[in-house]
Amino acid sequence: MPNSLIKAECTGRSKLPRLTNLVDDVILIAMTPNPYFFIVIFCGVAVVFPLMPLALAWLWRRFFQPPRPGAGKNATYECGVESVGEAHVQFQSQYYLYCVIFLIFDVEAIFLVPFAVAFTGLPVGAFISILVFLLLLIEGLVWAWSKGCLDWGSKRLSAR
Amino acid sequence: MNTTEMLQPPPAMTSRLDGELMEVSMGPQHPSTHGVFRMNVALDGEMVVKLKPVFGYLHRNHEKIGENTSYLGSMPYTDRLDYFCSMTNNWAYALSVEKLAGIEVPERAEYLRVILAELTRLQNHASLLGFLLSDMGAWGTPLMYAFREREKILDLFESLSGSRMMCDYMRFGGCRVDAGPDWMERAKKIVDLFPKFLDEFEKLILSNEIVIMRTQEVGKLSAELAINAGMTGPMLRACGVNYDIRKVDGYGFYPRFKFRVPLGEHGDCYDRLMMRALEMHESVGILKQAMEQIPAGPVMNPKVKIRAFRPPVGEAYGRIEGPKGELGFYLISDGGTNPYRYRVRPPSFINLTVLEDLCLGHTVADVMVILGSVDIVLGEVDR
Amino acid sequence: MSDQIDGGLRSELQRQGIWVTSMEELYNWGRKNSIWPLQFGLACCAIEMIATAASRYDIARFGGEVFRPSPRQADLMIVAGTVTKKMAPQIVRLYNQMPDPKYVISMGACAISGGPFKQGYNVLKGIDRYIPVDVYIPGCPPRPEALLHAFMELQRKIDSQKLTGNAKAEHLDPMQPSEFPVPAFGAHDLEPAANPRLFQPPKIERS
Amino acid sequence: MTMESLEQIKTRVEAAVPGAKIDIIPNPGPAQQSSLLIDNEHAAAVAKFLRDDSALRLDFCSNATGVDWLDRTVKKTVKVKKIVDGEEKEIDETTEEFFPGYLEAVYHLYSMTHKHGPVIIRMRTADRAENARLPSLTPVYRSAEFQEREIFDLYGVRFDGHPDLRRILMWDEFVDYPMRKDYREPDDYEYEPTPHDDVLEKAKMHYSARPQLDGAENITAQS
Repeated sequence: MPNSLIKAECTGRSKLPRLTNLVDDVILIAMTPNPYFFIVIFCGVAVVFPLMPLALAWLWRRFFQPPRPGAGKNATYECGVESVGEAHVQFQSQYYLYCVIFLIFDVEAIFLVPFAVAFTGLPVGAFISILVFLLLLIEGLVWAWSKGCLDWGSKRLSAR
Repeated sequence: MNTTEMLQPPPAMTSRLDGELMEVSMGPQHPSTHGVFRMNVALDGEMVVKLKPVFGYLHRNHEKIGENTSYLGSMPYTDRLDYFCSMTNNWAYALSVEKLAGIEVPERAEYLRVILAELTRLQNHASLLGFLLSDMGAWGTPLMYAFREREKILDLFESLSGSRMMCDYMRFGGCRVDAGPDWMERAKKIVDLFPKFLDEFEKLILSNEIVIMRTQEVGKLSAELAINAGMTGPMLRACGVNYDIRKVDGYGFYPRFKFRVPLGEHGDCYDRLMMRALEMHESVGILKQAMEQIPAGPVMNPKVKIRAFRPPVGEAYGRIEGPKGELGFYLISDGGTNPYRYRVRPPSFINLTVLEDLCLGHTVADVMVILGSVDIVLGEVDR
Repeated sequence: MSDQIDGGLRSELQRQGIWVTSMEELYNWGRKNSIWPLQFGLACCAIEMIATAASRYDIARFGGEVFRPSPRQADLMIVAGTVTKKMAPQIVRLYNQMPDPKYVISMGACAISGGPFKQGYNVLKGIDRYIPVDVYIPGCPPRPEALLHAFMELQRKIDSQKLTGNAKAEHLDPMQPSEFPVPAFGAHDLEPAANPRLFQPPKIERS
Repeated sequence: MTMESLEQIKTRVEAAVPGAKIDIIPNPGPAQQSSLLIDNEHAAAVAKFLRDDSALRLDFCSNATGVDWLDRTVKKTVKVKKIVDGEEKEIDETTEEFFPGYLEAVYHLYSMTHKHGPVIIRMRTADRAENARLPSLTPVYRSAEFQEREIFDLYGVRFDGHPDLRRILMWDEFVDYPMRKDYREPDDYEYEPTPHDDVLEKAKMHYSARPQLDGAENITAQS
């Protein structure tokens, strides 16, 4: 058999004209999974996996062990003693300041991320502007620190 | 503890910005209160503003039972006072009854008492360092090291007195049974191995960054307040006051042994930690000297009656340097077989007098470290 | 193992490579080998309990080394030490706050009947006056081996608990009360002095 | 540093604190630890003197104890020479002397600076009933704070001037004072198969009616 026939036989490709290749590609596409398909499976398993024990527990609760709540059982546990006073008390304003300062620097970090990623390709101007942004915030931190917003515990009690 | 009084903010906190107080009970069932000890804490956020200890959850009426049983009948009860150091409890009780009735103790018995007391001090301080570390968060691991050593010493107690923790070993006028030569061999071997454990333990703890951060400058106690509040033992010596009853009273042949008394400067938790570590070295030194010099001879004063033992009318107060502080027994005898008044001076109960002064201004987590460094055992606190 | 499946049949099947079990065996096997004790020491017996949890007597060989501080995550309460009258309400409250398949080991003579401190005015003569107790360990303090034996005894008891039928385990029976009344502090003694439903001492016939 | 004898201390204290009535209670036992009984009005002043005096410096109150002394009638037989129907004869005549009961607080003071031994001071209450009051030494010795609260809790001695006098060991609703000699415990019944002596008395309250052999109706026993 002439070489071309043998080669065709070996590759198993049909000797039809170019049109059939197009069909193969379509099947391939249909056959080979979409590159992002694994995410769907992943989400499915991520949902089923926790729900399955919860469902088992619900079945167990329903058939074998009915719940028996009681006043004492649901009371708040405080080392064996009845809890006194309220838990939702008004905290000091000091914590609010601390929290606000943390929030500011958290958001600042988010702004730095794109800059850090594209750092190599940026001109000097971008570097200067991010420096201005950073120095402004650091100046704010230094002011807050000197004002004593970040003092804590014994230092604060003694500072009074 | 009436709640309204507890939740009133102290005068220093009057402005509206300071928020309200939250009352938390670090109650009888708590992982690191060394038993059923309760503290009512008023918190301003995380800072301790007020702290009221509540006792009595293990008040087993030791003194009432002491007045209803004979002198010898109370000896096994003393084991259950401070259930970590039963040998030193026995010795304190035997010492005060001997002072009450004027009984001499043969030499070998005194040496045996010193050896057993120092062994008790070793295992008590090792256990305390283990518990203090688990209070700080290193849950369990240092405790395993400490309990491994404690088991060896408990084996010695068990082979000598028959029981691991409740030895009931000493009698008025001596000790119940003599320690044989093989027991002394085993004891010598364990004492020789102990410094190796000490170095390993100190390398683990004393230069540890976290331990230094958590204990230095925490719970500082001034020397004057310590003396006035009746602190004794390692807590007192951590403030720099040189008062060790083994040196002051010189009971039980202690003047014959050469040992130093470690003193601290700052009186904070780290110094108390160091006191226990250094005292363990001194105890090993005493043990070595005592085991060489121990003479042969009787361990029991033959003239003392065991059965119907009636001390003459009178009173006596005997005290020793227990691992936790000055442990004393105050006995009033009316000539009968039962003591008329049987009183225990508990070191850890009185060392807790300054707990509130130590904890003010610290965070909740530091309260646990301070309580751990005071080293309380509830059997002795509540009696 | 429960007797629903005939032993001979079971071993025969196992020889063929088929392993047979029932829901009840699986349920009990799982619970038996991972009992989480509540971290709850009262007195000297607590130190022996810690020594049991330490490396020499090692309760971890039985799956019991996870000592949980909070009753919400514990299913075994080892009452180790003297129960005083001031502490009794707290113990009953802790017992109530534990989730339901819960067991109690009464460790030491003090927890069983007041022990050496029986004549004390502030000592409760035994914790079984207020809460049901599953295993008692005599001794003052009981040696760590005794606590391990009690642990094995409790595992045998869990193993024999039924899942269904009228002899089923208490915690599965909706009729059983899930809580025991917490005693109150009275002027001279706890009120009530004992839980009459639990503590019925035999009356003495006047001879 | 050997401490001066008790008599010297007594004289110096009486000199320093005018009007303080102090007497020495000898301790017959071999321990030879005699004590000073100080009257209640000047107790705080005497304690402050003992603490701040340069020679004594008793700055460490090691132990504060409560003691309960019941009413005692002491019989003394005295040999009295009496002329009985004519001739002189020695007959011993027993005189009964009644001592009223009182509550006592005993303090053991040591010196940490001079390292010398215990000076024991005692204070006695007027009687054991309602005015069992004593001055508190907590302002002078902080270590007496918890121990005085314990004496109040177990003996019922009210300490005037104590910063926070509450019950320390028993629960707050408890009313009686358990360490007193005449305290009766509440009857918490425990089953005794073979009750004997004091347990028998307690068990008697819980006897059930004895079944009548001859069928007579049961005597209603206090079951």
